[in-house]
Amino acid sequence: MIDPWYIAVCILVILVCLSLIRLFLGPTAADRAVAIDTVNTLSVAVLILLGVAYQQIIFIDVAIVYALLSFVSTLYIAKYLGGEL
Amino acid sequence: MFWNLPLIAVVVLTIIALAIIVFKKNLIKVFLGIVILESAVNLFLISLGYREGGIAPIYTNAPSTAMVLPTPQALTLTSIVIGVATSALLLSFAIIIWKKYGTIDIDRIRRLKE
Amino acid sequence: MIDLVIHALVIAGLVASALMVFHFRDLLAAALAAGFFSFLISLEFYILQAPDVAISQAAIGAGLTTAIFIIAIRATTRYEGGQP
Amino acid sequence: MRMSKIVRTGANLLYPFILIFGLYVIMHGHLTPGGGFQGGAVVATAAALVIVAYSYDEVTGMLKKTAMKARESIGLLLFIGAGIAALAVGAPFFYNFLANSGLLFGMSVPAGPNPGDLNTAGVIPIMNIAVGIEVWGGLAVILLYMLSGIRKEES
Amino acid sequence: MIADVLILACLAVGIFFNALGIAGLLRFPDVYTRMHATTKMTTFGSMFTALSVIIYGVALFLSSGDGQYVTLSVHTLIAAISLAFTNAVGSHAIARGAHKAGIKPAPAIVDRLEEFTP
Amino acid sequence: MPWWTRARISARSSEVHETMDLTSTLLTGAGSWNPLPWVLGMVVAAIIAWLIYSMGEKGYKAGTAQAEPFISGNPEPEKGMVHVRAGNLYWGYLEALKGYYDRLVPLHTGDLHDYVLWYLGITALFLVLVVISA
Amino acid sequence: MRKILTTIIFVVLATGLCAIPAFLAFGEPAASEMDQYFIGHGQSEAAANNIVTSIVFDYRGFDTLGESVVLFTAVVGVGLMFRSMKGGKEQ
Amino acid sequence: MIPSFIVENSPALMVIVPLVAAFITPFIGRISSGIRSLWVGGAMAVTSAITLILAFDVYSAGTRLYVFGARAASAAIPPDSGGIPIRIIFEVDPMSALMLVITAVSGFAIVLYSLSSERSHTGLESYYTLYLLMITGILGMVSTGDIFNFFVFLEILSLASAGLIAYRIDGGVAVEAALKYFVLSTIGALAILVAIGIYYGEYNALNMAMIAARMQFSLLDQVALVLIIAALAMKCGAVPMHFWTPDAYSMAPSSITALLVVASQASLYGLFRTVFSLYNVTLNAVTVGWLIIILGVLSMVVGVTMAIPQKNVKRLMAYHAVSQTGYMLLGVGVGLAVLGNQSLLDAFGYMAMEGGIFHIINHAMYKGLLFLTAGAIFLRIGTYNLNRMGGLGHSMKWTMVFFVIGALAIAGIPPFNGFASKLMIYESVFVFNPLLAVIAMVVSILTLASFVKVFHSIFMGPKLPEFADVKEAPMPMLLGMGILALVVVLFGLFPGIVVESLITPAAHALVDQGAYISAVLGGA
Repeated sequence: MIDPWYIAVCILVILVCLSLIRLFLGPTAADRAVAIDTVNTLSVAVLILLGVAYQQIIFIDVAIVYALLSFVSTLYIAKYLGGEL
Repeated sequence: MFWNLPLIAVVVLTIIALAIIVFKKNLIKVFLGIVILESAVNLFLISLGYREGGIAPIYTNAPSTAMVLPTPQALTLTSIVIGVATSALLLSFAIIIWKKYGTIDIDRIRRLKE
Repeated sequence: MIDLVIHALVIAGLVASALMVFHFRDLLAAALAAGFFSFLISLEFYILQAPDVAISQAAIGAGLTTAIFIIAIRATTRYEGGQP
Repeated sequence: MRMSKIVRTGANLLYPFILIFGLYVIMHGHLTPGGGFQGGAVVATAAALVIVAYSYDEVTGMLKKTAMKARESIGLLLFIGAGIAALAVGAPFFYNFLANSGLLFGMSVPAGPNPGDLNTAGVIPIMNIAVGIEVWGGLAVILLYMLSGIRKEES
Repeated sequence: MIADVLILACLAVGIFFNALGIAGLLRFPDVYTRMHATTKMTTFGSMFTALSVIIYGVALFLSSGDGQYVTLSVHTLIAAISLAFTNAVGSHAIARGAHKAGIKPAPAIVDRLEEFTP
Repeated sequence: MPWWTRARISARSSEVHETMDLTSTLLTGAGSWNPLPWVLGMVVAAIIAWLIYSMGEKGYKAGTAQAEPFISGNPEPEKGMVHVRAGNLYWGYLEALKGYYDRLVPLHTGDLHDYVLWYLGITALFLVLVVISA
Repeated sequence: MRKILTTIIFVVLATGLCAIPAFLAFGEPAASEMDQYFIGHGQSEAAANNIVTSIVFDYRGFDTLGESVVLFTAVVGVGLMFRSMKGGKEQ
Repeated sequence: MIPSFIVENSPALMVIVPLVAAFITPFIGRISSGIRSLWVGGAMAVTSAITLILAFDVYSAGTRLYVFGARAASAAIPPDSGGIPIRIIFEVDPMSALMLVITAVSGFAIVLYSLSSERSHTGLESYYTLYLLMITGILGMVSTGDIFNFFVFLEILSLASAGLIAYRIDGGVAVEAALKYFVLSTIGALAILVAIGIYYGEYNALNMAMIAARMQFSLLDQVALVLIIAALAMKCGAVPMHFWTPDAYSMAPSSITALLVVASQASLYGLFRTVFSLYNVTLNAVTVGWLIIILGVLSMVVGVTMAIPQKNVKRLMAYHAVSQTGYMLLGVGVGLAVLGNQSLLDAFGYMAMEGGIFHIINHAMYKGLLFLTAGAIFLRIGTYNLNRMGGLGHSMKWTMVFFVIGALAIAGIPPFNGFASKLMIYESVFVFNPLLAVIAMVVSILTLASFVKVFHSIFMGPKLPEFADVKEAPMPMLLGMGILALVVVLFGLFPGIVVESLITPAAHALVDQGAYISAVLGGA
């Protein structure tokens, strides 16, 4: 029996790779920023699930760090897009 | 062979990064290439230390059977910080060059020759 | 087996985003692709059981490096080879 | 220019939270993943959050470049001081003289898997704090300098 | 047993919504609609996956009495909360930035932001 | 006595000139070199030169018309004008090696890409040579 | 000409780097005595549960000092770039 | 007389003192500039003193080990670790000690010089901080016995040098030079890091002695060797990877240029250390030796021929630096090429290597002196352009004397030190391959020719009207130049004792891999 956590992670990683398509296509920079933002959200789920799949509780810290910090780079992008930086 | 995937990725990423450095005219693009090169080297170091079925080298309540090798992780931490220091200095050079020359095109940053 | 698939997917994403950095003429998009690359390499470190390195790559690579690249793009120019 | 009120409020709310989390990462460096660099980077990102949410002029009032540089130097001095202290004890540079000594951070660890105790690892937590302070100051001051580069161009 | 079912259900819901979000990201016509899809769906989906992990931790704690599973749940909760917070603010900032950058929502008839910001 | 000194002296003991000052004699593979006689010779040469100089014409006085050059009555040019500037030195040498310089100087393009490519190229060349010869 | 040479350089470099995946096995390190020592003794010697931290700050602490100094150097260098140049003469 | 505490801990102290001084310098600068000068000069003096004490100790008592973080040196190799040293070890053998002497002497002389040469510039706190960090980088690079530690110090050195090259940002040209230098050195450092990873993956060790003991010269080792020697040859400015050298040397402040010469020598040291101590006889000595010889000959010829038509005096001197690096590569390359053959090594190999190594110390001294004189001239007349100079000999007599000493030394005119090392190189290389010796002599003649040109156009001729009120360089600058000139003259007058006591031990330590390994690993 395959671990359900792994299946979930696998599907989520596929979704991450799919959003790469939008990063590639996105006509404007804003679309790409949206793609990055989406990936940031998904990645937190991926990191949490992988941590559980590895049975390593300490790994969840990485997810928290990523959730808190990816947001800052998003803000920089948004500020630059708005021409306010 | 298939199991060497990260090491193959290291080779591919290194070549892509060198191609970015050599073929792109824009300084910032070149610096992005350097960042990718650094990440590729970091990936190389980390994959050297991976051991099949090993867990992270931290003693917690998790069952400790075999651990991955810790030294490459320590080296990579050092390398990452060196990487960010490098890119900060490089980018500040680029900003000054933009101010003084009005361009960051490598073809036109050529006042020093002969 | 299935972790191998995850592994392969992440590495494919790495190579794809590196190629995107090569391809984009819009430097902002290239910086975003590099941020994506940073995230994926952090995930790869995570998969290779290096949480310390993953944290530092996530914090420094995905957070601060992207930020300083964007500041540098703002201070210089956005498009490679002039405005399209 | 400052960003919208929503962002500013969010930044205000998140700033202490990120700081606390960064301190957690620094202090638990010898028990869980993390340590001085990672925690320092997290704390520096909190500074980056404030920098991005407010305008540059407001930020320079809150985060002073000189203070950040001072933080960096003090962190490094603390770090190298922890090494020199070993020389004072009569051991070589960087000798972990506090480990297993029973003093501050000097408890010994039982072998094998265990959840760990904060009061262990000798000089490692001290060095973690030192490096955390240093990285905080260093990364924040890099951001501030680069933003000042933009400002100078406009004026 | 109930916990297993709950975990699997939450996981399934989470992944389903995430997939919907990505579909929206790929298929929708412009920035604002894409953002509409991704922000809501992926936040919701990721919260649900986090919820499944929380339930997992609580269930294991109740069955084994081991404190570390509480840590798992609490940390996951922190991650989920910070995700909810940051994602909302970040999306708001991107939308505002895109609007300021001159990307107008094409089918929109009323643009209140345009009216209120000089 | 350290081991290397012993090894050296035993290897070359036959060549050591006992009369010369050991601190300043340099033994090269084929002979020896001592700067002190050279300096001594130069001092002697300087003394001889001074003697010759002191035997010269005593009636010369600086600052009078004696010191002015005779240019067939033409006015003496400005001092700064007669100085040969650096760009004019070695003109003939550069002219003779024109073909060489025309190839060498354009290599220094000042282009960062060229710098990186030369470095990578040398790495590749070394790689081929070292791996083939091993 | 230049393109051909560049291509040759890249092919040679790629071939040379391919020695890495060809001869280094991923997943089973060839030798690991030093790391086994760290894993086995790090907990008792450095009294830290996180072996990576004990390497970074204890066994290889001097490297970490160097790394902090690198960051410090970068900060000083960036400060030198963006310094205000009032009241001094420059070239 | 000297406390044993200092002697015992000197390898650590020589890194600690400049580091602590560098950390505090930014605050000291806020108080007053006089205190800052005192602080920096004092810190540098202490560093030099400790370094010289260490070097003296090494020369008199043999190789020194310093294990960071272990009570006893034996604790570096615990019994369970399979004989691998697990901690960072500083291994100072006579070759390292030679480099330490060079760094100490030039570093002290240059700091005296820059106290007055840079007085009126902005950003001086950063200048001195980076200066001290650069000294730290060089000292660490040449004394470490751990290959990853070498990489870290190399990075410190690169970042500090890049920041200092860009010090005069007004025209932007200096930043361009720094950018080129830094991009190249970053790529080179990453190549070295890949090589370190290869060693780690193969032998699971980071200590250089341990890697040397286990070295097998497999295909991976060959790749690593190439990555390291190409990167380090680039960093020491060997043709055809020298393009950054004239840019960086000519655009940096003169005092920094003099130190950059020492930094290049440190890279050269790394190259020799890799080839001799890490690989030694396992590598195909003839191929690698000839590669280094060819690099050296190319450097000599291209460097000197490119120098002759230059109009910028510092650029000219920078090309000469490239050319002189060629002599060192030639001398040591010849030693490497005959490494496998003991009789040839005894016949002329050691002598060639001694010549090359002697040239390292000579070059650091006289090239530093020349760059400092160029800086003194620039301080007074504000240009580097040779076409606009002339007649300065009337007003800058001491500078002229120092310049003449340096120029005669670099050209290899007999009583000065350049002649001694070049003589050793000529005679031994002549036995190896006469053509190489002839090329070396021709290069020496061309060097003399180009310095005659420089001397004529700067100092000779009547006093030019635009330089009527030029004064002599200030006293601290003359003092800094005087120290280096004194060393040049002394080394020239007493080459025998210098070679016997400094150079020969260094050359033997470099060749003798067994001693290098057994110093760390014990009698193995």
